[in-house]
Amino acid sequence: MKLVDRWMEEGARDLARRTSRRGMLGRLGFVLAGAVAFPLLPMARGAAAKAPSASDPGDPSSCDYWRHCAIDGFLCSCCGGTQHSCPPGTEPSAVTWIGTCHNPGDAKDYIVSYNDCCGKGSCGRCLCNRNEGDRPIYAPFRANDYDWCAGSKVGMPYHCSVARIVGTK
Amino acid sequence: MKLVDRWMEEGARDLARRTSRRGMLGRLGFVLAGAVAFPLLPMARGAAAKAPSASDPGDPSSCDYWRHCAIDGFLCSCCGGTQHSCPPGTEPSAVTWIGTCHNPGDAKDYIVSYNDCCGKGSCGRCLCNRNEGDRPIYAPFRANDYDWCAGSKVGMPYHCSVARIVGTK
Amino acid sequence: MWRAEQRRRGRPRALACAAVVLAAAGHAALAQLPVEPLVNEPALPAHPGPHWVWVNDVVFDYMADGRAYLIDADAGKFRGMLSTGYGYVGVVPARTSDVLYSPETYFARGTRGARTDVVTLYDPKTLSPAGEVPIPPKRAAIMPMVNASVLTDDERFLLIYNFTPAQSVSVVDTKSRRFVGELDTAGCALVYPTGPRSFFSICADGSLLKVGIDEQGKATGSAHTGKLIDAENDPVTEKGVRSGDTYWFVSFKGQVLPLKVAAGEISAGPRWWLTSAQERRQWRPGGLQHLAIHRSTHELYAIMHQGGEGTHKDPGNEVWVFDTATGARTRKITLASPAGSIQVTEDDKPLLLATFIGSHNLEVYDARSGKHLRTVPDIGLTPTTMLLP
Amino acid sequence: MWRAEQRRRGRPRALACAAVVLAAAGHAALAQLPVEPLVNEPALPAHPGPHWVWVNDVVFDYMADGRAYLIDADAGKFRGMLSTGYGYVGVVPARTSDVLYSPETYFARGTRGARTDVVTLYDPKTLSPAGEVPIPPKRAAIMPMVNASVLTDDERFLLIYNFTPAQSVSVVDTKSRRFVGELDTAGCALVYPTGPRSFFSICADGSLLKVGIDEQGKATGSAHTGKLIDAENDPVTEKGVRSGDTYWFVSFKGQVLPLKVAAGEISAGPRWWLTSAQERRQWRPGGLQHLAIHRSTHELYAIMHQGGEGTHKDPGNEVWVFDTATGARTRKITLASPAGSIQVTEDDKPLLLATFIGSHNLEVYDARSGKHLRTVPDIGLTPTTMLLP
Repeated sequence: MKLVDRWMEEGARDLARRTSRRGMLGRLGFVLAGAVAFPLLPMARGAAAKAPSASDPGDPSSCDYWRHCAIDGFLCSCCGGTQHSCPPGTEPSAVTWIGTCHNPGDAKDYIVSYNDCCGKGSCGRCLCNRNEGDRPIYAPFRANDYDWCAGSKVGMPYHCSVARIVGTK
Repeated sequence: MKLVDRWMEEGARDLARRTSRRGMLGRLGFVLAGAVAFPLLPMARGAAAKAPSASDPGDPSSCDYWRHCAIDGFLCSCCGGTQHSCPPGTEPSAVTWIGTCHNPGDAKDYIVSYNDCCGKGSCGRCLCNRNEGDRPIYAPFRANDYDWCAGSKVGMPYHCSVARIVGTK
Repeated sequence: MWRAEQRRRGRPRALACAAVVLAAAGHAALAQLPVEPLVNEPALPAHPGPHWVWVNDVVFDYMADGRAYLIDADAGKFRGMLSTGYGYVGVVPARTSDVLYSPETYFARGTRGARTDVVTLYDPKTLSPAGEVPIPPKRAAIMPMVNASVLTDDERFLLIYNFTPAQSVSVVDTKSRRFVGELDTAGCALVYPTGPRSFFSICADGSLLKVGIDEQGKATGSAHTGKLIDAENDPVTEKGVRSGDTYWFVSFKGQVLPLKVAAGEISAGPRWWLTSAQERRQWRPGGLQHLAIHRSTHELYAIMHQGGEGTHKDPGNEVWVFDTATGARTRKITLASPAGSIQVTEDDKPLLLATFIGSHNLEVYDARSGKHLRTVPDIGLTPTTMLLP
Repeated sequence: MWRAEQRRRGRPRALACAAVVLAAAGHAALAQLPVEPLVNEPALPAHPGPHWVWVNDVVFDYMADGRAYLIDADAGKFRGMLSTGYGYVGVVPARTSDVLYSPETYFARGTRGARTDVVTLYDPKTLSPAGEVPIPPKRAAIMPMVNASVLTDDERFLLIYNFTPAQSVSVVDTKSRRFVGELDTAGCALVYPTGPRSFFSICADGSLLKVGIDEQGKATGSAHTGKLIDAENDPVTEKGVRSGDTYWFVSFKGQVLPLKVAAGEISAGPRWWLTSAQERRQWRPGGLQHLAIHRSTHELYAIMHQGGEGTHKDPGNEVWVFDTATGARTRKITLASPAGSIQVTEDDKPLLLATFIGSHNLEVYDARSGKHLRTVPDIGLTPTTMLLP
């Protein structure tokens, strides 16, 4: 469920008009972790979009998808990428932030890495903001208010975020 | 009456959601005329916002204001300027496009000059698009699809448009 | 939904999800999901299928951040985008080479400071910049329209309309990837290719300026036609469309002007109306890219609305389809939402694609039946023109 | 309305208006309206009245075109704006001089190419750039927050938080208008002034780093406090507010941490709660700039919402007001729409100003009565923080 929906539920009457896609949360940052623990695997070409399956249920272009439990940004699955590939012409951030998400398909907890894809303007589609476990930016490795593209090869400009599995809890 | 309102009248059911301020017309250009006939008066400081009067009725921050009969852009009256002054930090375009508008207050026709104010990002408020008398851009002096900021001291970036009286018909 | 419920119970943490087992017990035998590499998307086709489209966006409220979006209209999917700078007009796809040309403008400080105009060359397979050609900072700042920047028919030269307000055309040699000069088109606007190395511009007096180009990108000569357009009383819009050696222009009131451009010469064909005399009292064409053509069936598509003089840029709720061979209207398509821009794919199961600068959606219709097939949402802030890659 | 009717009759031209005389006959004796010069707006006050406010906008969808908007909350008027580049955090008004400091980032090609970071100096009377100080391209790319860029209390140095991810502070000398160096704040974030030439940063381990600055902008020394913050279990947000020698921080769960910063030393005062034990089960503070303070009445304002852990950035529908001398809640204000950011003007008829990154409006309330006075519409795409000029 999207945060904006929840706000609406909570009774803001004229929020409906405002929290259209244009009236979005506009969050910038990301929970970093594991730059050492989860180095990037060698870049390969050829990501496959996830086929729905019993073991990995849900739609990667939906904010509700189980892997998005700690994501914050535009979903790359809506931007020409997938849950683990950057859209054409964008570069992944070398550092990454992680969350631990429960997969209802197999009842396991997975460690999910939320790399940013960088070097073009904001994708602007499927903004997803799930804030659990976030800490203030004085705890950078757990704070989701940083834009990690700043550390990428192409610098600060942020396009979208992926949600790939890097391990199990 | 705003053009977007008219479109809605004409029966686009889901236009309401779309033609919020965020879903605007986004027109760029302007009917040029009179760069020779109506040279800029020496720049003075100190524009007064128009007080409503019987002889000049209406609200300069409304698209309906009589002087806006051929304007196209963000109204400077909503952007920190007035109907004949540029907002702080912006530069007027040296060339200008004009319309002839009927003043219901005194039943006279006035020649109105629609200078652009330039050098900052789009103001984004009070977009007003009234298209009468416009011609294609192969007739530049009557076409409202040019951005005349391009010829201003500070160049192309367009902020808003004024609507000042330069004569009577 | 579990998440919303959790919120209400005050147990929103991700790990708490583990407590909500749902139907997971039934999947206990499933293998663990594998670790996934972080990858780039595979290369796109250099020349995508006929149902992909580029949607340009000038982003009128935030003009420093213009874009072009690549959409697969069959899948309803966003395939990628280009970031294209201030006051963006549009991308120019090439037919004969693997490159996208994009005339772009940048300011050293976003919306102020030194202006730099370039043609960025993008690799259509990766959507990454593959090169950059500096051009004079004269590119016309105009409402986006297709004939502001075009390739010659042989795709050797990219021609870019300038307005300072002096009118000219910048010429970029696509072979050497260099700016090679400027052609004077005083009094005339835009660029309409007429052959391998020739084009016309439309002049304020209603004539057309014919220009030929040599191997160096210089003019081999230029000449005016007679007055073909009534710029005063019922001008044609700049949004003519081309099928082979014929351009189809339409006037504000709805009269069609066919222009034959064979062999470097230009002649006007017989004019005809989109509307009957009766319809003409109410109906007009209008929009930002209000005409489209399906070449193999010689069908002309026009956005129509009810309105009078001065409504030539208004969107419409209907698209009327005409047989250009006979001038007969073959059908009407009722749109799901008002459109200011249309495009028709050039295949034998054509799609009618529609958008509107006041919308954020791309609408996809079966061009034959008129059936609304799908909406591709959230495509830009102020989408302008569409080009087929 | 006459215009709409004209449209329907098919006579939309401006000149046709003359035919619609309306009530004009009665005004026949009125003098003709004078020709008007084209002018610039008169100079704004360098230090506007207490009810003006800067609203920063990161423009999340179009981050190359960031802005700061100057609003007169009494008149409900937009007075002007700054165009401030990529990933904008916010403007830093000065109290003792006529200048606005604005740390800005630009890329040679909008969203790609060489990065340039500068502090632009704006004249607050004209909102024009009056100078530019290059700084290292290290400015933290973060969610906008006030303590990312601040002036020392004597306003001699502008301090800018860097994160590359190495943490440091860039120092700009406001007298020489030059970058004079970088202070190492490894392990600690943001900049909270504590005196004429000193500040603290908050460290990941829950301590504070105290730094003094000399006449050259170099560190005179630095030292850590003990652990004052429980970063693990119930961290305070970064959004502390200051009244004289005291900062007021609030934890995720709603516990207040007063920090006394007199004479370069920092000590924690007695902690207290925004909520009763009963309220705490449902109510939490939250938002992007969720605290504000009215110094003369020592009132702390906090945005409150109903939610559990992980909701510390959610907007709220209520603002609760506390007497910081006693910790007592003095009143609740019910908002007209959810707010994530608030500011209170520092005068004796204070306004409560509220906005939300998911809204486009600035809401104006009487801070005492809580009465909603007005909405200033169309202020930005994603408004973030507010600063009093």
